Amino acid sequence: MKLVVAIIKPSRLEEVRQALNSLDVHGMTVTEVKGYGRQKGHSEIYRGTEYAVHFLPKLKIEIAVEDALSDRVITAIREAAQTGRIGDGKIFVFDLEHVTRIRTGETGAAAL
Amino acid sequence: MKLVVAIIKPSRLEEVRQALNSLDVHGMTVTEVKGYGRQKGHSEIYRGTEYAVHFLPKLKIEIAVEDALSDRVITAIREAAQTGRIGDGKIFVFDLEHVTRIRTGETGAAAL
Amino acid sequence: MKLVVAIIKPSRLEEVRQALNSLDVHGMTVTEVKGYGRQKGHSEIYRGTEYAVHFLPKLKIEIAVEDALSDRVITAIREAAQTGRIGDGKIFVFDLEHVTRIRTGETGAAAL
Amino acid sequence: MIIARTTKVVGASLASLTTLLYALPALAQSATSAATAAAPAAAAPAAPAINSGDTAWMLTSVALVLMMTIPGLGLFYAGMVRKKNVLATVMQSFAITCVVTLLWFIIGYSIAFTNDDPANPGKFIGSFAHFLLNGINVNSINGLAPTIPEYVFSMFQMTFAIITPALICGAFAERMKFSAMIIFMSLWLLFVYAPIAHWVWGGGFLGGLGVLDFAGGTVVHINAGVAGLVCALVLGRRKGFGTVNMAPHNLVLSFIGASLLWVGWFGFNAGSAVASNALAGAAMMNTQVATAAAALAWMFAEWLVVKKPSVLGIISGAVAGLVAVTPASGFVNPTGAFIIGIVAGVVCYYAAAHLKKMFGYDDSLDAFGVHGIGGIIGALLTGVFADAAINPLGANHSIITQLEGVVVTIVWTAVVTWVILMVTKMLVGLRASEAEEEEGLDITQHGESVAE
Amino acid sequence: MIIARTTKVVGASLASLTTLLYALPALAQSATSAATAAAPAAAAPAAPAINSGDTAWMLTSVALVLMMTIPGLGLFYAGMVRKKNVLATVMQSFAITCVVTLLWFIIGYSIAFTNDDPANPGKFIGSFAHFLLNGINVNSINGLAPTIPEYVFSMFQMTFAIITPALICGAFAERMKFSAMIIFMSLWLLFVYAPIAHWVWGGGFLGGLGVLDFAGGTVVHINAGVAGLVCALVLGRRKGFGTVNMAPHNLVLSFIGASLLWVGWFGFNAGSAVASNALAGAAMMNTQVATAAAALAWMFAEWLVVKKPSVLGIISGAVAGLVAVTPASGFVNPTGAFIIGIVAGVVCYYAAAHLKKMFGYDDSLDAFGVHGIGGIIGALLTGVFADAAINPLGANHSIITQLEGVVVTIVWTAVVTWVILMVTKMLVGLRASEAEEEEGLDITQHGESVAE
Amino acid sequence: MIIARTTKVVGASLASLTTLLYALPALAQSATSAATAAAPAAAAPAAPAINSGDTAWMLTSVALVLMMTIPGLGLFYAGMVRKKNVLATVMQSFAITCVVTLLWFIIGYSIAFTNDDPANPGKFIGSFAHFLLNGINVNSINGLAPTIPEYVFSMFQMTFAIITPALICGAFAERMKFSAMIIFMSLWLLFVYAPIAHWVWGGGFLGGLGVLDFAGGTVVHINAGVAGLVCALVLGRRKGFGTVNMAPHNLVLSFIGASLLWVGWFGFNAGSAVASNALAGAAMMNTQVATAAAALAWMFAEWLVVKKPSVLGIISGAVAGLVAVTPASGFVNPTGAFIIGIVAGVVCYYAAAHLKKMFGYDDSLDAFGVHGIGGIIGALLTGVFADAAINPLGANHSIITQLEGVVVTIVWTAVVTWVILMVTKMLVGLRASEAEEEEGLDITQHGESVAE
Ligand SMILES: Nc1ncnc2c1ncn2[C@@H]1O[C@H](COP(=O)(O)OP(=O)(O)O)[C@@H](O)[C@H]1O
Ligand SMILES: Nc1ncnc2c1ncn2[C@@H]1O[C@H](COP(=O)(O)OP(=O)(O)O)[C@@H](O)[C@H]1O
Ligand SMILES: Nc1ncnc2c1ncn2[C@@H]1O[C@H](COP(=O)(O)OP(=O)(O)O)[C@@H](O)[C@H]1O
Repeated sequence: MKLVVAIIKPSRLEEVRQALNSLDVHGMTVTEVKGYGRQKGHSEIYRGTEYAVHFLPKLKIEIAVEDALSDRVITAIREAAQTGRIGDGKIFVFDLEHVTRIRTGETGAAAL
Repeated sequence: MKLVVAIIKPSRLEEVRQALNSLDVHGMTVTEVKGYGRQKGHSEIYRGTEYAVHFLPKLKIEIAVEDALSDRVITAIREAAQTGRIGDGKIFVFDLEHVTRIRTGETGAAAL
Repeated sequence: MKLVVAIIKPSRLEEVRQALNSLDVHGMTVTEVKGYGRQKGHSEIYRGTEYAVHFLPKLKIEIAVEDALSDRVITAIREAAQTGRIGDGKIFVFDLEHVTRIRTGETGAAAL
Repeated sequence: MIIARTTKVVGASLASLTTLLYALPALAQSATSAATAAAPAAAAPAAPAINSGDTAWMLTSVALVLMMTIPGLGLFYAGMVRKKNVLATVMQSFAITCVVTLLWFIIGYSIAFTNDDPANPGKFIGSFAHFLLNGINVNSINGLAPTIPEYVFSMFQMTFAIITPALICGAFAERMKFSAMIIFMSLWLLFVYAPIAHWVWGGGFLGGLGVLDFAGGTVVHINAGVAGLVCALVLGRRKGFGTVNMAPHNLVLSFIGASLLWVGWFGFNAGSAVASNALAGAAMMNTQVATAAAALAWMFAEWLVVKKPSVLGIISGAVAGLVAVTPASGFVNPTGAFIIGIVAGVVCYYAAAHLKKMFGYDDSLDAFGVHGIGGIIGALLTGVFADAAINPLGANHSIITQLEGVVVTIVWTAVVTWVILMVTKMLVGLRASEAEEEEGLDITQHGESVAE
Repeated sequence: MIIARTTKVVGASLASLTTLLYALPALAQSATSAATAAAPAAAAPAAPAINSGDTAWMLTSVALVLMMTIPGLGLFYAGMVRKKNVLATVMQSFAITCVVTLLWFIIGYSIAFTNDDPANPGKFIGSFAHFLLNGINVNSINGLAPTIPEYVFSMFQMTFAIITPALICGAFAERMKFSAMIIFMSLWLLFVYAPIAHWVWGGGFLGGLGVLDFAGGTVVHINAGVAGLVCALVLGRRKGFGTVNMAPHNLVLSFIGASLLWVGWFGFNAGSAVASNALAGAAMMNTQVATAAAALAWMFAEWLVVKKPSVLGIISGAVAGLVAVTPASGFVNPTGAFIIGIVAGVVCYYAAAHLKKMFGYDDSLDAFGVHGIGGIIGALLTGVFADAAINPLGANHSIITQLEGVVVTIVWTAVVTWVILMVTKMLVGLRASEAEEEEGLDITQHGESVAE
Repeated sequence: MIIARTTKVVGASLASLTTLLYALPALAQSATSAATAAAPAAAAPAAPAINSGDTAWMLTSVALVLMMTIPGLGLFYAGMVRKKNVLATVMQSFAITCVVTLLWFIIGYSIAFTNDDPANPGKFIGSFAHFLLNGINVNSINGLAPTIPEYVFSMFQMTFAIITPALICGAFAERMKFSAMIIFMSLWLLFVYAPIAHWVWGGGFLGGLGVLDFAGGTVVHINAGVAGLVCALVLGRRKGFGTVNMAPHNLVLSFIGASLLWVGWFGFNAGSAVASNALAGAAMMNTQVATAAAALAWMFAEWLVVKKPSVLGIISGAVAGLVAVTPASGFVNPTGAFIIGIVAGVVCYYAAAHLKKMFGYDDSLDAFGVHGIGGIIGALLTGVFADAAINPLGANHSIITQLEGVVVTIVWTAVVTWVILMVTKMLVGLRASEAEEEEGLDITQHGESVAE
């Protein structure tokens, strides 16, 4: 199995969720993160003191999928999350050695 | 080494922590995340407008362990986190290539 | 490619960011996490009732890098994040199978 | 007949727009020449003398009503927006407070509440003579409030002038440019609020007709509500409206806001007795009873319809009740207030939860649904429930006269608000850019953000 | 002897439960027949005349005391619960405000503060004649407050009737069903609060006995505190009590709440002079001194015991001081208030931090520990420190008489609260389900949540 | 000449330090012997009689001014610190409220506002006779406030004594030890605030010289601002100052705080008329106009310089305006207030945003930049704009006399604040340890934290 991890713009979550649903992928875990990259941050000035805000709000989406599905998931995310502007984010793929469903104890693909 | 990652219900954290302690695992990193899966969310209605809340609060626990320990850790988490109701979560295992302890520079199992 | 993951003290973020910049690494993703380990937590007492706070605020930094760079990144983080006091954190390295840049669809090293 | 009569009145008031536009530059010019044969508005008191008790209550009322806007209304609205717009939302209330204060001091009070010849007050606008409060001093008394110093009366009225435009902000939340808002509100105060306040309270033609408005059903709430609706229509919906989750980010703030609105409203309604007496007491009791009734009415209606009573529901109902009882508070008895409250709670719930959807406009925080509709309910029912035993001035109450007041106000505010929006649009544009709206107004308009 | 006498009094008061239950349906019926030969409570003033200064202060006091409950108490409690229950907690204060307002308007005021024959007031309950405030108008004056309009007096008393049940909520926080809370509080207001208010202030037998309670030590605080204890015992502990982390989620909210309680309490205590005079000033000074003394006493006690002075400690101490000085505020001198404050701070700290643990009940936010215990301290010490130079009515102070008042109040409220809880349980059940409690009351009771 | 005269005055006031230190232990001793031939400060009224309207307004003012500190100032400051210090920041305001209350009751009021021989008041300090408010009762009246009970006057002055030290906290935010703060503030109240209040208002030499300070420009704001600057210099900068992100964590809190400061300030300024009359009305109008003008001036200045109008900017400007108009509020007319406001807004913006950087001290929340600078602007401009038509006492206004008042205050507070800091440092140290500062004061000083 694979773990597909996508860093996306917060406003694209709903589109990504729907795109995955149409692939029959109905599970994922989302984390609020801050991203740093090419996309410029901004600066805030409080009573004359300037603070550079380098990190911008992003969402990290993690989806465990069977190997076979991973390419389609990547494409689906890419299409749903793309705005074409800098800062759209990345998709990472990791090898996932083992999965267990806590409730039932099932493992492997059955646990997804 | 392995990285064991568990997505659990927030109310089970304390049980999981204690279960790991009894295995002499005394390190972990916890993240507040939102989960999407079989467990139904709910909807909130504000002045007649309904918003579906698909994502539910979960905790992600990450524990780096030696290979030998990983099965026992999985079992311990599973037992401590299980309520038997939908949404209990998953346990993922990844291969962990390298660990360093920042304070001392130790690497490998010594760094845990 | 590799994913280098560092758990650090929140106050060291700026140093780490600058250290990575000098290696020409200009992308990373940061998550607020809670850490449990050797570093003692504290307890809070509210009207006579004591609650042990085992988990301390940490930051998780994730940096995807080319294989060749990973050692230098580890060293740079270690130096920048080190205070020498318990709780400085860990650096984990994972194998990263695949990267896509959402905006352009580039993959591999070009996507970083 | 009522239609004919109303049309005439509306025509006359539209005509006054020209007068006003013409008169403004010539600040010292008397505008009352336009208002021949106006009925004397308020009898000049024989020997006015400051009463320290009345003054104490009115000083207090000023503090209470200011507290309604800052922090009250600011928080009420701020809790309902998304987190990225929370600072921009409180900023609106605070900046309006400052801008209106200066405009009121410069010329607003003069236009609305003074007359060159008090015995023969201007039908459409007051005097321009008290530019910068010229001629007002520690010995001045305004005939409209004969037992308190004019400084206190003018301050009291200022707090009303502050909250009215601030209410409008609910309609265009999360998308208006800050610069546009400042310009719009400045013009709106001078060309909408000040004249209408004059018509109803300052000696103008609506008060003369016998329209009853104890504390501002028409002047404040219908006025702001309708202006809000026009803003919502002209600005258009928020980006993502209907698909993106726009749930209130922190109703604890709205709870604080609604509570302070309620507490402060005692200054608004009981303060409108402009005295520390039993009428103030009656207004206070009416305010309390109507508010509680409306809050529970909304809550139970929602409980019935969507199966859960909500915090947003009960506090919205409370505000609806406060709005509806405003014109009635010094005319009806508590039983009348109770009925007004129940009607307002149910109808405003319907307006906010269903009417809006039906028509599809994005009155984001229901400035129209609560203040417009609630104000209309209150204005009309004042004509039904006014009780001469509470206030002899309400003896000749008539729902027809009330309706006239409502229609005139709606027409004037709708038309002039629209004109001002167009002017503002030409000057600086109305909406933040799409990218700014998505990033949030806190960062893009003000360069600030809330951490946590 | 005191025991015998107290027993008699308690017996009599329990008997009045029957009377009350019987009398309620027949709203117009005079209940005073049950109260033969009652001592005239408050001398009828010769020629009552409204004083505008007194009225101004009482209008202000109404606003201040309402602010104590919304947003004050709502925030004080909301900051101490877990985040998943924060909206449900403020909802309780707000909904109680609305429900009690209507009940007070409908019949509560009539029962508590009016008498069919003012010269011969009801020993146990007042009149049912003022249903819907019938017969009260802008000329009415209640003999208990001869220099202000009755509408104002009735509003002032209403704000006391609002905060008392709201205080109880601290005892059952984070677990009671919303529907159960509404029913419980409605019955409690009518069967516990209204009669006790009548006994002490409305002409009933406790005031007749000479029990001193300037602003509500027995009527408000002991009453609410003991009712809270009964609720905590009947409902049982929160799920996970003792193991799960139940630390206050945001003490900034509690800080705001405590501060507004303090500020508003001037209306409560100094307002209880029902006049704008030196007694009000003395009550204000006493309130301030006792509160500061108790806050610091709690803070230093905690600093000594657990090595750190805490925000929750100092604000809890302040509230304990406010509670304890309430009955005393218009009877003692500032030095007396100072001592009362120190005693209250230390003892309430002990009660909240240790007593509760000893007995193991889950009085979640210490409604009993602070209001019950603090109220008892204040009621008793009023009997010790009353100074006739401050208030001649306190000349015959006696700790024995005070104790009688305390015991009667405790017995009545404990018994009737228990009965009402049983009735409510039968009707709708008392607690949210375990799953609901775990998910949090915000979502499960109200379908809302706080974002961040 | 002014320098010579000022030097003399300063010398005399420094001499009084010795007097004070000597006199303190002997509480009953008369200190007025040191003040020979002092000008009678306030004419003793012929037949003082309590006025219920005046009293009502002053009771209200007490509530308003207390609300300025808790929760007002607490929130204003708390929103500007980092999240890890938010509880410690509100704790400072709350604890100071409690400590000052007790000190004022014990001896502060006596020192500042009473004199052994009222006809011949102490030049440098008042009397020690009213230890524990001894000798004050429900019939007492202080000649400085002849129409209200002395308890009310003493309470009113107490609220000023509370907020002044609390203002200083802005200068050493996020780093001072709690124990040190308590000790420092206690000494500061007795050795800095109480004497200066006496000099200006209590019959002392500065009032005698003709220094105009209606509501506390010197006594409160310059005093606190300069003390803050000394604290900032002595304590040094926060760890990481200039490199670490120290952005305000939640300006919604600061918005609430600033709003409540504004509302409460009506009690401060209009309350300083110590009567419910037209002068109070004028002070209220002046306060409102100056505040709005300063808020907008700061906002537009910032908009020009850094291209964005900010919430922190507009609320800071409002506070600067409130500060600057404080000494002037009962002397100038609204046009004067308007000008004062604009000057204060622009200059304080410059001070907070640029001056501080130039000198490099870490006056963290600009206690000096806003209160020190704003207070000086206001004190001096009162000498320019005082209008005898508003207040005949301002007829002989002189910027030179005002400057003397300013210089004397600055010198005394700077020197004595420094001495007290040294004493405190010796006793317990001033700063939290580096590790504590990094972990945050909430956890390390108070063992608490805000969840979310
Ligand atoms: N090397 C990296 N490692 C981990 N995360 C990265 C890396 N580079 C970028 N990111 C994440 O991707 C987000 C978008 O990257 P950015 O360079 O701003 O734009 P784009 O993806 O369009 O090139 C960043 O905000 C960050 O969260
Ligand atoms: N495919 C997946 N990838 C990543 N996380 C998942 C996936 N499926 C479920 N999860 C996580 O596990 C949680 C529980 O899953 P769910 O399907 O609701 O219940 P259960 O684990 O009992 O089958 C989800 O809330 C989500 O956080
Ligand atoms: N086995 C582990 N798995 C995952 N995270 C760990 C593990 N051990 C420690 N950590 C993380 O590293 C942080 C620092 O660890 P700690 O043992 O306190 O100090 P040190 O790194 O100095 O030995 C912890 O707070 C936790 O977030």
